[in-house]
Amino acid sequence: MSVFIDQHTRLLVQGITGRDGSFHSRQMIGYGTKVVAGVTPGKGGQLFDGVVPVFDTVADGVRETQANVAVIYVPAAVAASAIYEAADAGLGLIVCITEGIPVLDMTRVLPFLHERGARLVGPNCPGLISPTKSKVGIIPGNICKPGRIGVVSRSGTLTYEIVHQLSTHGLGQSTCIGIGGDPLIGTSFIHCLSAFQADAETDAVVMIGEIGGTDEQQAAEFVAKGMTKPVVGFIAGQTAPPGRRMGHAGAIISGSSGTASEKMAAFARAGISVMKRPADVVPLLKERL
Amino acid sequence: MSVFIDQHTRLLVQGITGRDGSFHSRQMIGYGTKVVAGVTPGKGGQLFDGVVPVFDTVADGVRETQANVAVIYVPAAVAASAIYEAADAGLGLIVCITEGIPVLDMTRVLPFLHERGARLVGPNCPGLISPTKSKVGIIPGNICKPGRIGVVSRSGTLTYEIVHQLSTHGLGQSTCIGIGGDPLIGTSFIHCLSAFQADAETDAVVMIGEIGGTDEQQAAEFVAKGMTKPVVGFIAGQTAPPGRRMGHAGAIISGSSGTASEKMAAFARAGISVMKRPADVVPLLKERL
Amino acid sequence: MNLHEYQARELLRRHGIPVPADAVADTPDQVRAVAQRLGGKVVVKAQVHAGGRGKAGGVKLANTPDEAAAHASRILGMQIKGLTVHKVLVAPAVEIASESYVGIVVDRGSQRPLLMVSAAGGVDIEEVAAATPEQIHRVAVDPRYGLLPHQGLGLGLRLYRNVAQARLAAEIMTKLYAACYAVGASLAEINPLATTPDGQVLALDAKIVIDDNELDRRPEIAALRDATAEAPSEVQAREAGLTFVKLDGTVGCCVNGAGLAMATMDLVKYYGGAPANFLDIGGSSNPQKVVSALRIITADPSVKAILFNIFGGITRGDDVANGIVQATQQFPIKVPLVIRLTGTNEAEAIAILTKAGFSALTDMDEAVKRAVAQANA
Amino acid sequence: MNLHEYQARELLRRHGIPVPADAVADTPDQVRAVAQRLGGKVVVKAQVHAGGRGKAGGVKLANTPDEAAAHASRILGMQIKGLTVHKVLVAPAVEIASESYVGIVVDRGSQRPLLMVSAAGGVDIEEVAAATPEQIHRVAVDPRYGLLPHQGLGLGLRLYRNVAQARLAAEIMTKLYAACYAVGASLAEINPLATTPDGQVLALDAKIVIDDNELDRRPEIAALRDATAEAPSEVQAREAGLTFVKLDGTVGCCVNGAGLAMATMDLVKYYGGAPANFLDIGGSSNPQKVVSALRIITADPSVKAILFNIFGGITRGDDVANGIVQATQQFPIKVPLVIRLTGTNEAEAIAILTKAGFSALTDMDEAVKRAVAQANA
Repeated sequence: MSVFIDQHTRLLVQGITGRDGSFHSRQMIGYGTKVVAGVTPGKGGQLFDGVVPVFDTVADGVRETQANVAVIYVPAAVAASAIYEAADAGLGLIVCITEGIPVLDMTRVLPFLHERGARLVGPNCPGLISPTKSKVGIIPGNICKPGRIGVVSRSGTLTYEIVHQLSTHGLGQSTCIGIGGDPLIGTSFIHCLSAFQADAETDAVVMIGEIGGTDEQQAAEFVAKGMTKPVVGFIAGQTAPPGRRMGHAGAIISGSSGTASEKMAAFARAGISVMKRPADVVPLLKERL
Repeated sequence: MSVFIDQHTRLLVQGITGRDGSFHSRQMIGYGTKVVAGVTPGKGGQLFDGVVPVFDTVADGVRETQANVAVIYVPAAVAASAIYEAADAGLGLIVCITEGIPVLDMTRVLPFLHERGARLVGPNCPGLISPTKSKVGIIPGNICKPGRIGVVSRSGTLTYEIVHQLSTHGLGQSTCIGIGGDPLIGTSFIHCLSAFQADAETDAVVMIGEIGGTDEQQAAEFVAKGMTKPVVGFIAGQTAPPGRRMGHAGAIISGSSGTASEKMAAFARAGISVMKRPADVVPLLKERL
Repeated sequence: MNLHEYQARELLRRHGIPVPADAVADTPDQVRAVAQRLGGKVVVKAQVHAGGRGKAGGVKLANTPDEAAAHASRILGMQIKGLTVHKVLVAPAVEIASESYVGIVVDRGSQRPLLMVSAAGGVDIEEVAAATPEQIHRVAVDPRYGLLPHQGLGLGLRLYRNVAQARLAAEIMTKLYAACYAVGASLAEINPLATTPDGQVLALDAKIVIDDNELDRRPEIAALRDATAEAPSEVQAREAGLTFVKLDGTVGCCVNGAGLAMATMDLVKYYGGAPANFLDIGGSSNPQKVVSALRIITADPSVKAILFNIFGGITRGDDVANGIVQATQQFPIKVPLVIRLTGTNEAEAIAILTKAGFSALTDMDEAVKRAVAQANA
Repeated sequence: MNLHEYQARELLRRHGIPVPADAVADTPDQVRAVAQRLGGKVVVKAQVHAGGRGKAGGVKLANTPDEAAAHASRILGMQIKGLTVHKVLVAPAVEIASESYVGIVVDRGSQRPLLMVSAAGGVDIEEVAAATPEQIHRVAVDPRYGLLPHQGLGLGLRLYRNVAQARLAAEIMTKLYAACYAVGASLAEINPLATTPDGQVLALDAKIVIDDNELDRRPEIAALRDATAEAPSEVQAREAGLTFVKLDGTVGCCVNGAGLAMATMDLVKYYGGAPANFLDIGGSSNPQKVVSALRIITADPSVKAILFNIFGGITRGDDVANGIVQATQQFPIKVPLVIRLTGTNEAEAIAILTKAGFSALTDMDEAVKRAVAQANA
């Protein structure tokens, strides 16, 4: 087992013929992901790299290939539409890599997904990887190793940094999930923690948060009440000034709320081992395992 | 028992100080309905007829009086808003008497109700009456008698005509429900038939349909498959020309669909006794009881 | 309320849908002038609220302005399905590569606006639905989200293999959907949605039906009503606040409530008569409405007997009785009057009628039988 | 993107919200002319992207045009929270009966637009929230239905006992909500929403923050950006496609990815240094972006050392290395450069850097420690 994706994942790529879509589709195929369909309106009937059938619509692709997961690499202007389309085609897991979707668009997209029971990971996220089983998104496969640590993060390269630490010290991962840096996202820390808690192949979880919002505080409450597996946490942005957006649209301290220190305090109260720096992840995990 | 309303119904009247609302509130109170609250924005704090407290909002009224059913007498221009407000205040049954709500407004109202699990009866309907228990709407109480016949109808005065036939021949009613003459309504024949089938105090059902749409055909299928109690049916509009709206916004034959003859044929196929004229109701019911 | 084609075209144009330029005219000379201005071939189309205009000879192609005027002189004044043509539309004749159908109707089953398209356009969509239903593609739009881009494109691809044309069609669908909510339409159709040899996608004919319940809040749409296109009795009835539909029989009906009115008409037929009209005086009980109703019914020369069927609920019997008495004081009623009246204030009503020399029945069947007998006498 | 008050007022006005007439000016003479035109008392308000303008002396009441000009000459050029005032708003001084707060913010918790009102207006709403949270009333609007009339009226009745005023407030809320979606605002506030002694309800100050992700599709809103109101280094960075925030420290940071950039800054502090900036070169790996980043960082005189922290994923190490080498060819870098680089094309990158005389580390902690040591040296 692993979380959300595994060797049975049959992936459909929205925007497969685009610049990013084609690059990452090749990476995913190279990693061993079953990329069964691509979608680009007007290119239906073509074969991507001579192998993956391309369809005009997601509905066509799902019908013909029994794809069960979609990943989205289309430009921001049409990314919300792509999410609607994937959910409307009945896909239960939709991973949106695209950055720059207006937050007001997400206020409408999220209830649409909720009504259909579809899970969105992202947007503005690096996606997921279950080492050796499946990679959906852009997390570099070579830094990951199969193992029993679950990783969930709002960030991209910071996750790679921490996963790299894990892998080089022999701590492989069950699944790594990048939930995205936007203020409104489909899958929260709690959804992932809950899945890791239920996953027989996960022994401990690394949670990588950042300034902005209160997701980490809520996640900490969840950990305190609902988790038996050890959790190690990090918060980026201790030195960020209030009121300024630190790259991610969601990484902003509003007034006095959403600061790194309040999040770290919530972690500590919930029994989460708090990393002071990325390099702490391995010693803290080893303490708890 | 009875259907949808009974002696435990605690009624809130939206538009209680208006012309229609005040007239019918007095009628309902006179009939014995527990009218516990009224709503007219700006008149909060007053007492209607010295008895019923008036509130500015439905939420206030529900909180203060534990009302569990709303009836709406406000003008068409604000009737959709009144339905939203009642549903948002958590009321599970909302009866909208008002005629003239644009059908496109209803396309948005209905999913709102559905999401909250609230039942709407109407709009453009005479409401419900459970003789001697409760009257919600405008059905004249004096023509009804308590008994074991359920009546469900798209019409107003035609229902009174038929109920009058029943009462004068000793066939009292468990509940009479006017579901309304609009093309989009909250409660269908099937909902009512299903409730009558489940109601221990109902022995047989009279269903009064008319031209337009296919609700009666679907109801007939439901009767054939799901009902053990006898049903007697009438369809108004055998002489109506196609393409013309016969008063009710929903009473229109579109092309060749929605005719009285196709509905009567569906009734007959489903084992529903078909009345040729209103006066047939008593002999047909007596045949089946 | 039905709109004329020229009105529907203008509304669609205002919502950004590509519709060729056109003009409406009510004389052959105007038609000639418009055809001259438009240049080239034009089509002259009768503006009446009836389908099958083409088959009836109400749509003609003209190669020259003079030919257009000649067609117009034949079409103007023509009767199509009982309606007189007062106006024609003049539009450029467009070279057509393909004809499709796009329509939105409020669907009772799904309780949503239903977007329907068919590559078999230019013909009656009901015929397509009957003969080859698989040629019609549908999406029930969730109005909470509106028409989503992939839904429009998906339907567009059902019409055109060319993705650029499919996108144009999708854009038109999005605008048609927006137009429905903006103008309060219960039906909006483009038929045909045409492609031209150079790849344009154009709306060449349009039909819009406005939900009557929208008119109060949309005075600019209500102003589009063309009273000359309706039966004068129906215009009168509407102005008096009555719901009235003219029919072919001899028994004039005056009833309170739409369902009871239909049931009364049906019972007239059941007893061998034929109703002359549907007439609902509504729930309120205003004697003046009864007077107006009688004025409209008695104006119809085919009416041989008048049947009142009143089941008093909100409607008070005494108000109706007073209305009948007032009407007889204002104008002569030359045909027999059969009155059935029961319910609220029945006793007062009967007293009023008796005093004025009328008798009233309380049983519906009995009243209908008598009225039919009088009309057939 | 923050809008100035005068821009926000104009947007609200265009959405039908009652906002008193005003004008923006950048010289005292203009202010005098505007005050003359408006007549009577006016208020002169500094237009900067900072709260607390009143406390800082940036908002002044003037009884005469000359007094207005005198205030303007003091306010123009003033520094408020480090920002220079280039423009002032001149608006009529309105007689105020009461001051409320109305705001909409996209709420992460409910994932919806949250409409908030408080009868305690005219002050910082965060202070109200902290001191008397029960004075703030909230409705999380479901964007599938929009702000429903009863929701607006319910909140309006929280502000005003008078139902006519409550309806006016509800109408303003409906328009404010529509404005949010129309302009792409992640926050829109009216504070104060004032009543006048004669019963009007008016927006006297407005704050709108536009979601940066909306700007591509709303060029008319993007055009409202006032580059003079931002730090020049941030304007440069935005134009180069970089995400950059100026800070007060001495270690210039150049990182790929926002999370890693924050973690790098934090680690600088952890090891006793202070970051001079947040800088994310983004996911793409374009040498030119690295050149621009170095140009911006080196322009800051407080930077004593520059730290690169690159974890190559999509970003290719060789592209970053080439960018560093190109930069040193284009302009002098006078402070020490500490480079940490690992991941995609690491070997190629190190070869390029070594050839150009740089050394590169692969461990983040090690690199940060060195950069801090260099900056503190």
